[in-house]
Amino acid sequence: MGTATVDNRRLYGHAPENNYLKHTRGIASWMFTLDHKRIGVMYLVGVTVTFLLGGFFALVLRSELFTPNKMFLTEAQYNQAFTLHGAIMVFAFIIPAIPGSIGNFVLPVMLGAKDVAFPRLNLSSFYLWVIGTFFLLVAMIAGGLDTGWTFYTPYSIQTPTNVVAATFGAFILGFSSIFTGLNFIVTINTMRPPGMTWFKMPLFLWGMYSTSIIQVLATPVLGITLLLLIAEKLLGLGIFNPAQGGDPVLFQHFFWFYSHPAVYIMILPGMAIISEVISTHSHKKVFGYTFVALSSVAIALLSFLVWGHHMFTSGQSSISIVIFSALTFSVAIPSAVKVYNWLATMFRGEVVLTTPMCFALAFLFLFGIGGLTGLFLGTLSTDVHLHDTYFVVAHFHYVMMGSTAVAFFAGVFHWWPKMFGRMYNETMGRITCLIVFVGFNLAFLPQFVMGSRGMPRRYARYDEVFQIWHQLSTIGALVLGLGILLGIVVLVRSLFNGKRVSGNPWGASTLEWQTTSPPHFHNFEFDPYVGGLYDYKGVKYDESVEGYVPIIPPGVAAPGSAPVPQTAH
Amino acid sequence: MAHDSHQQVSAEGTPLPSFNHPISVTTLLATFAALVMFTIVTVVVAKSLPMGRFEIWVSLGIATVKALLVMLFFMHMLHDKPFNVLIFISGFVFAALFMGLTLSDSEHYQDDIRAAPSFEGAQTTPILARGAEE
Amino acid sequence: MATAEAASASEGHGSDGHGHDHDHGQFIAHHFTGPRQQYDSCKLGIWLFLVTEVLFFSGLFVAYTIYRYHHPEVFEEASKFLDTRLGALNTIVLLFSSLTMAWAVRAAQLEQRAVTTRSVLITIFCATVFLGVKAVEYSHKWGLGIFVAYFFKYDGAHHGDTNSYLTTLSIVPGICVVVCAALAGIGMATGKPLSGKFWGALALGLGGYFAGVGLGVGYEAVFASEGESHAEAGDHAAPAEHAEGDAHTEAEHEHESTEALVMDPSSDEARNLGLFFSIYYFMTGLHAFHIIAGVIALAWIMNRSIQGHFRADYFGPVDYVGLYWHLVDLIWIYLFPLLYLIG
Amino acid sequence: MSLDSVLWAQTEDYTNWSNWDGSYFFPQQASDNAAAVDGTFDLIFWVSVFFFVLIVVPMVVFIVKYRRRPGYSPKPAQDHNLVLELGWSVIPTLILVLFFVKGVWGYMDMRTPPDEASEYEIQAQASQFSWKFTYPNGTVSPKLVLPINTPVRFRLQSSDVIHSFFIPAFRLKHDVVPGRFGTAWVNPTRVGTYRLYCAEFCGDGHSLMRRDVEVVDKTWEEVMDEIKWKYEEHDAWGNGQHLYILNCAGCHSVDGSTKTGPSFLDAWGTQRETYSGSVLFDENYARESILDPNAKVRTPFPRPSAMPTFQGKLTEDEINYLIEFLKDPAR
Repeated sequence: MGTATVDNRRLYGHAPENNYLKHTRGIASWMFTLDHKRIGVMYLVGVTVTFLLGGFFALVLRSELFTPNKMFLTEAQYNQAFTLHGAIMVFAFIIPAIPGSIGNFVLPVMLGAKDVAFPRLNLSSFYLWVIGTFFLLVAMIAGGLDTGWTFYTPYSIQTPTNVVAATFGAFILGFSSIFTGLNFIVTINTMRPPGMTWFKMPLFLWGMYSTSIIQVLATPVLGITLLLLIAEKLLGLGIFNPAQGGDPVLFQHFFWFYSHPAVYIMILPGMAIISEVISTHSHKKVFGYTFVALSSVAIALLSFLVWGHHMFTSGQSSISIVIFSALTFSVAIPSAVKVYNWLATMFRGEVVLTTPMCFALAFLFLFGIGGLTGLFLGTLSTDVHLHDTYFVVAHFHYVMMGSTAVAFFAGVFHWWPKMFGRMYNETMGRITCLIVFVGFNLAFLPQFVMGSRGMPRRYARYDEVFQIWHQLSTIGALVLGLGILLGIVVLVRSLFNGKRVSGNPWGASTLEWQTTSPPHFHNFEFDPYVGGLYDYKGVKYDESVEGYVPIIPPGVAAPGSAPVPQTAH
Repeated sequence: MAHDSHQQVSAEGTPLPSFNHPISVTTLLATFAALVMFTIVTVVVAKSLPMGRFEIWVSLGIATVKALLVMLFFMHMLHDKPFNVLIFISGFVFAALFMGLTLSDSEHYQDDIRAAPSFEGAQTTPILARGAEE
Repeated sequence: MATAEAASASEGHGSDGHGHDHDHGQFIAHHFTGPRQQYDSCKLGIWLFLVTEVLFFSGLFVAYTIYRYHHPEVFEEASKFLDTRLGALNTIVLLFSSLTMAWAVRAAQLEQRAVTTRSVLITIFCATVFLGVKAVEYSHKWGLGIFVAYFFKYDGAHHGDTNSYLTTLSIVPGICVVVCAALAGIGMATGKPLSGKFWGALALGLGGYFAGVGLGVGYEAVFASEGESHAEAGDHAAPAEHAEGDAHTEAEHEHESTEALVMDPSSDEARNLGLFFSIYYFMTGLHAFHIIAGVIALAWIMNRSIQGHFRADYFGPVDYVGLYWHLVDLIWIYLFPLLYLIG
Repeated sequence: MSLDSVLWAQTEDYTNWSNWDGSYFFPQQASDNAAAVDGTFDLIFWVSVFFFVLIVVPMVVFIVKYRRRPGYSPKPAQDHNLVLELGWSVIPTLILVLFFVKGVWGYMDMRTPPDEASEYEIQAQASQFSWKFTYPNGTVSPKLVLPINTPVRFRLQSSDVIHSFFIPAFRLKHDVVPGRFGTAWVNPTRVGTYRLYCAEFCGDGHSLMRRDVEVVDKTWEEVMDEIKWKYEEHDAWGNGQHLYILNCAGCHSVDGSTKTGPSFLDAWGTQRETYSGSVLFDENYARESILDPNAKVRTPFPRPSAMPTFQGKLTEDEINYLIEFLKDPAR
C-alpha cells in the first residue's frame, strides 16, 4: 500500500472548497443545475416539505378522531383531510422520496460515474415533480379533494371537488417518476465502471434498478387511467361511469395495475437502503448477497401480478380471486428472504449502534409487523372481514411509514455526512429514532385491534366502542410527529455546528465513500478504485483524515497517478 | 470511434463505427411493399370473407405480421442488442398480463351487470357541458 | 416529447456549430466515455420510453377489449360509421412515412445529409397528410352528431355543419404554415440561409395537412355518388363505404339497424354505441397527439440535419426519433383493424 | 326524537364498552361463517407471532453480542449458505400454501349460499347515505331484521356510487357496485343487535351510513309482519316521515344541508327559484314535483333533474302523508 502518491486528505478528507455545494454560487446555479447531487438535494428539501404537509393533514384528522362525534371538522372537511393526506403522501412524498433524493445523490457516485445518463432529463424530472405537486396544492386550495387518493369512480366523477387538478397533478408526478426510473435503468446498465459486474454491484443499486423497472412499466398505466378520468370529468367519456354504460370496477383494475406495483416502488428503495446500512454498520458483507439482489428483482416482477387483491370484495370472479390470492402470497417469500438475510448479516459482525443503524433495526421490527399482517389480507376468508377496515390502514402504514419512511430516515442519516460534510449529534439522532419508534407503534398498533373489531376506514364519526383505540392512536401520532420534527432539527443544526467529517466516517466500502465529503463537483477528482464488494478489510483508519481510506493493493495504479481526462464542460 | 473525424465518409467502402448498421435500400423497399400488400389483404379479407368470430383473430394476426416487419427492419431490431429487444418485448408481455387478468375478472361479472336493471342514478354533467346548460 | 430526453444528453453544448469542421467530441456529453457509450445509453433510454408508450396505450386497448368482448354487436354497428377506405389510405400514408423515416436513418448513418433532410421532410409531409385526413373524418362524424358518450346524439337526421368543424380544425395548421413561411422569408432576407431553408421546408411539410384535407374531401365527393349507386344496387357487402359521405341520407336505409339502436336513447345498446365512440375518439385522439409530438421532433431532426450535425458516429437523434415514429406507426397498425375492420 | 337519531340510530348495547362480548380481536360471532374466519385469523396470528419472535429475538441478541467494543474482534463467518437460504425460502412457502388453501376454502364457503338461502332473498339498496331493504313479501323498510338460524340471501344494488355492505359480526362484506347486482348470504346464529357499516368511501356522509342489524328469535313470517309499516298505527306526519326516509332522504335533507337535491328545512310556504320562474312551495308544487320532477326544476340544481318520477310508485294516500311531513319536517 506504499504506492499511494497523493495526499489522502485531498482525496478522502473533508472538502472545504471545490465541492459540489460551493463550486458555483447563486440561486440560478441551483435552479438550472444538471448536477445529480444538487438535484438530489433539491428533491430532499422538496419531499421534506410535502412530508410535513402530508403529516400536518394526518395530525389534523387524527385529532378529529379523538372523539367519536364532531370535534372541529365537518364530515366534508374530514374527508378532504384524509384525501389530501393520502394523495400528498403517496404521489408527492413516498414515491419520489428515496429515488429522487438519495437515489439521485448516491446512485451515480456509487457507480463511480460523473452523473446519471441523462442529466437534463433528471432536472426535468425534478421540475415535473414541482409542477405536479403544485397542481395537488391547487386542488387543495381551489375546491379541495375528497375522493380518497384512489379516485374511485363513479364518486370521483360525481364529486364537486377539484378532481381534475389533483389527477392532473398525479399524472405529471407519474411522468416525473417514469423519467427518474428510466434514467436510473440506463445509468446502471451502461455506466458501471470497469470491474463492477452485475453481481459486484452494491445492493442499493439492485434495489433502485428493481424500483425503476416498476416505475417504467407500471406508471404509464396510471397515466392513461388518470387521463381517462380527466376526460371523464371534462367530456363525459363514460368508460368508467355506470350512468353511461361504463364499468366502475374497470377503473379499479386500471388503478391498481399501477398502484399495487407502486407499493413496491415505495418499499424497494427502502429495502435497498437497509441493505447498505445494515452491512456498513455491522461491518460485514451482506449475507446471501445473490439472494437479496435477486429477491428485489423478483419482488418487482411479481408485484405486477397481485393487484386484484385490492378488489377481493368487489365480487371478483372466483378464478381471478384464487389466482390473485396465490400470487399475493408469492410476493411474501422474497420479502421474508431479505429479512432473514439482513439478520444473518449481523451475525458475527461488528455492530455499531449509530443513528442509521438504529433506524435500520426499527425498520426490521416494523417491517416484520407490516409484512406479516399482510398475510391476513392475502388470505381470502380473513380479507373479506378485514378489507377496508383500520386493519388495512395499520398494515400499509407499517409498510409505508414504518418501513419506507423509516428506511428513508436511515438513509438520510447514513448519507448526511457525505451530502453535507457534517456529522449530526449522534445521541440526539438515537433519541429521535426512539421517539419515532415508540410514537409510530402507539399510533398504529391499536389500529389493528380496531380494524379486526370492525372499524371501517375513512370514517369521520365512529361508534364509541372504538374510542379508546382511536385515542391511543391519536396520542401516538402526535408523539410520532414530534419525533420527526426533532429529527429535522437535529439534521439542520448539524449544518451549522456539526463536526466536519472525512470522506468515509463509517468505514463503509462502497464507492461513494471514496471521495471527499461533500463530494467533488464531478464526484471524483480521480477514478475510484473498484475493490471487493462490501470488503470492510479493504479500508483502514487514517489519522491524518480522521476517517477511513481505501487500501489500494500493490500493482494497482494509485488514484492520482493519472488524472481523469476531463472533457470540456 | 477510432476513425478520423476529418475523413469524409462516403456511402460505400468507408469503415463505420461498430454500432452503425445501415439497412439496405432493397430491404427497406421490400418491407414497405410487404406492408402495403398486407394492408390490402387485411381489408379485402375483412370485407369480403365471412368469417364470423374468427375475423378479429385473422385481422390481428395480419396486424402482428406487419408489426413484426416494422420492428425487425424499420426499427433495426435485427441489429439491435438483445437486451433492448427484451426490454421492448417485455412491454407487450406486461400489457398482455394486464389485459388477460382484467378480462378474466370482467368476463365473470358481466352476468351481474346484465341481470341488474339499467343504472338509474344521477347522470353527472361533464365540466365542459355545464356552461351550456345553465 | 419523445426526443427531448433521449437526446438530452447528447444535444448539447454547441448546437449552433457547423458539424463538419469540429471534432467528434462536440456532441458527446462530458459524463460519457465516448460515442459508443452515449449511443448505447440513449438507445436503451429510447427503448424504455417506447415501453412506457406501449403500456400507456395498453390501457385503451384493455378498455377496448373489455367492451368489445361484451358488446360485439354494438361495436359492429358503430364501426360502420368509419370509412374503411379512408382508414386504409391513412394506413398506407403512415407506412410510407415509416419507410422514409427508416431511409432517413440510413442516410444519416451514411452521412448523406441531403437525403436525410429530404427523407425527414417527406415523413413530416406524410404525418400531416394523415392528420388532414383524420380531420375530415372527425368533422364528418361531428356533423352527424357522433361525439363521446355524454354528447352522443346521432339520430340519423341530425345534420351539423361539417364544414365549420373542418374549418375550425384547420385554423391551427393554417397559422403554423403561415408562420413557418414567414420565418422562412425572414431567414432568407436576413442572410440566414440555413434557418430560411429549415422554415421553408417545415412550411412545406406542414402543408401536407391541407393535402390531406383535400384528399379526404375529394374522396367523399367521389365516393358519395358511388355509394348511391351501391345502395341502389342493394350491395350490402360493404356498408361502411356509405357511412361516410354527404350522400348519407341516400344511404340511410343501410343503417336501419343502427338507427333502431339509437332511436331509443335509453337502451343499453345506445349507451354502448356512445362508449365505442368514446374509446374511438380517445384512441385516435391520443394517437394524433403522438403524431403531432412526432412532427415537432421530426422538425427538430430536420433542422439539425440541415445544420449538418449528423455523422457516421453521431446519428443517434435521427435513430431515436425514428424509433418513436415507428412506434406511432405500430400503434396505428393495430388501431386500424380494431376500429375500422369490424364486422 | 330528531330525525337524525332515526336515521343514524345508536344502540346502547353495541356501543357501550362494558357490553363488548366479542374476543380481543373480534366482535361477537353471529354467523356460522364467523368461527371459520376467526379460526384462520388465529392460525395466521400465532404463526406470525412465532416468526416475528424469530426476527426480533436474534436481532436483539446480535446487537448485544456482536456490538463493537474494546477487545472484541469478530470471528470469521460465512457470507452465504445455500442450505440456509433454501430453508428460509421453502419453509415459509409451505406455510403460505397452508394459509392460501385455508383462505380459499373458507372463502368458497362464504361465497356459496346453501340452497335454503334462495328461499329468502332481501334486496338491499344502498344510496348516499342510507340503506333500504326490500323483504321477500315486498315490504320495504330502512331496518334490517333477520330471524335466527335461517340462511338469507342479499341482493345488493346501488343507486349512485360504490358502497360496501359490511356486517362485522357476520364477517360479511361485499361491495355494492352501481349498475350491477352483488350477492351475499348469511346464516345468523346469535340473537342480538349488530352493526351494518358502509365500508367503501361514498361521500360526505360515509361514516353516517351505519345501521343496526337485528337478529331475532322469530320466524320469517313474524319478522316480516312486524317490520311492515302499518299506516293505521301512526299519524299522517309519522307515515310521511317513514315514506321520506324510504324515498327522499338520500337526496333531500331536513337539516338545511344540500345534498343531490334541495333541503326541505323551512321550505314549506316560501317562494323558491326554479328554471321556470319563482314558485310557491305549496301542496300543488310538492305534488307536481313528486309526479313530474322535471316540470319545475329548482336552481341551481342540474336540469334535467336526477330525480325519478314517483308516478305509480306512491299511492294517493302516501303522497298526502308525505305532504303532511313536508309541511313541518323538523317537528
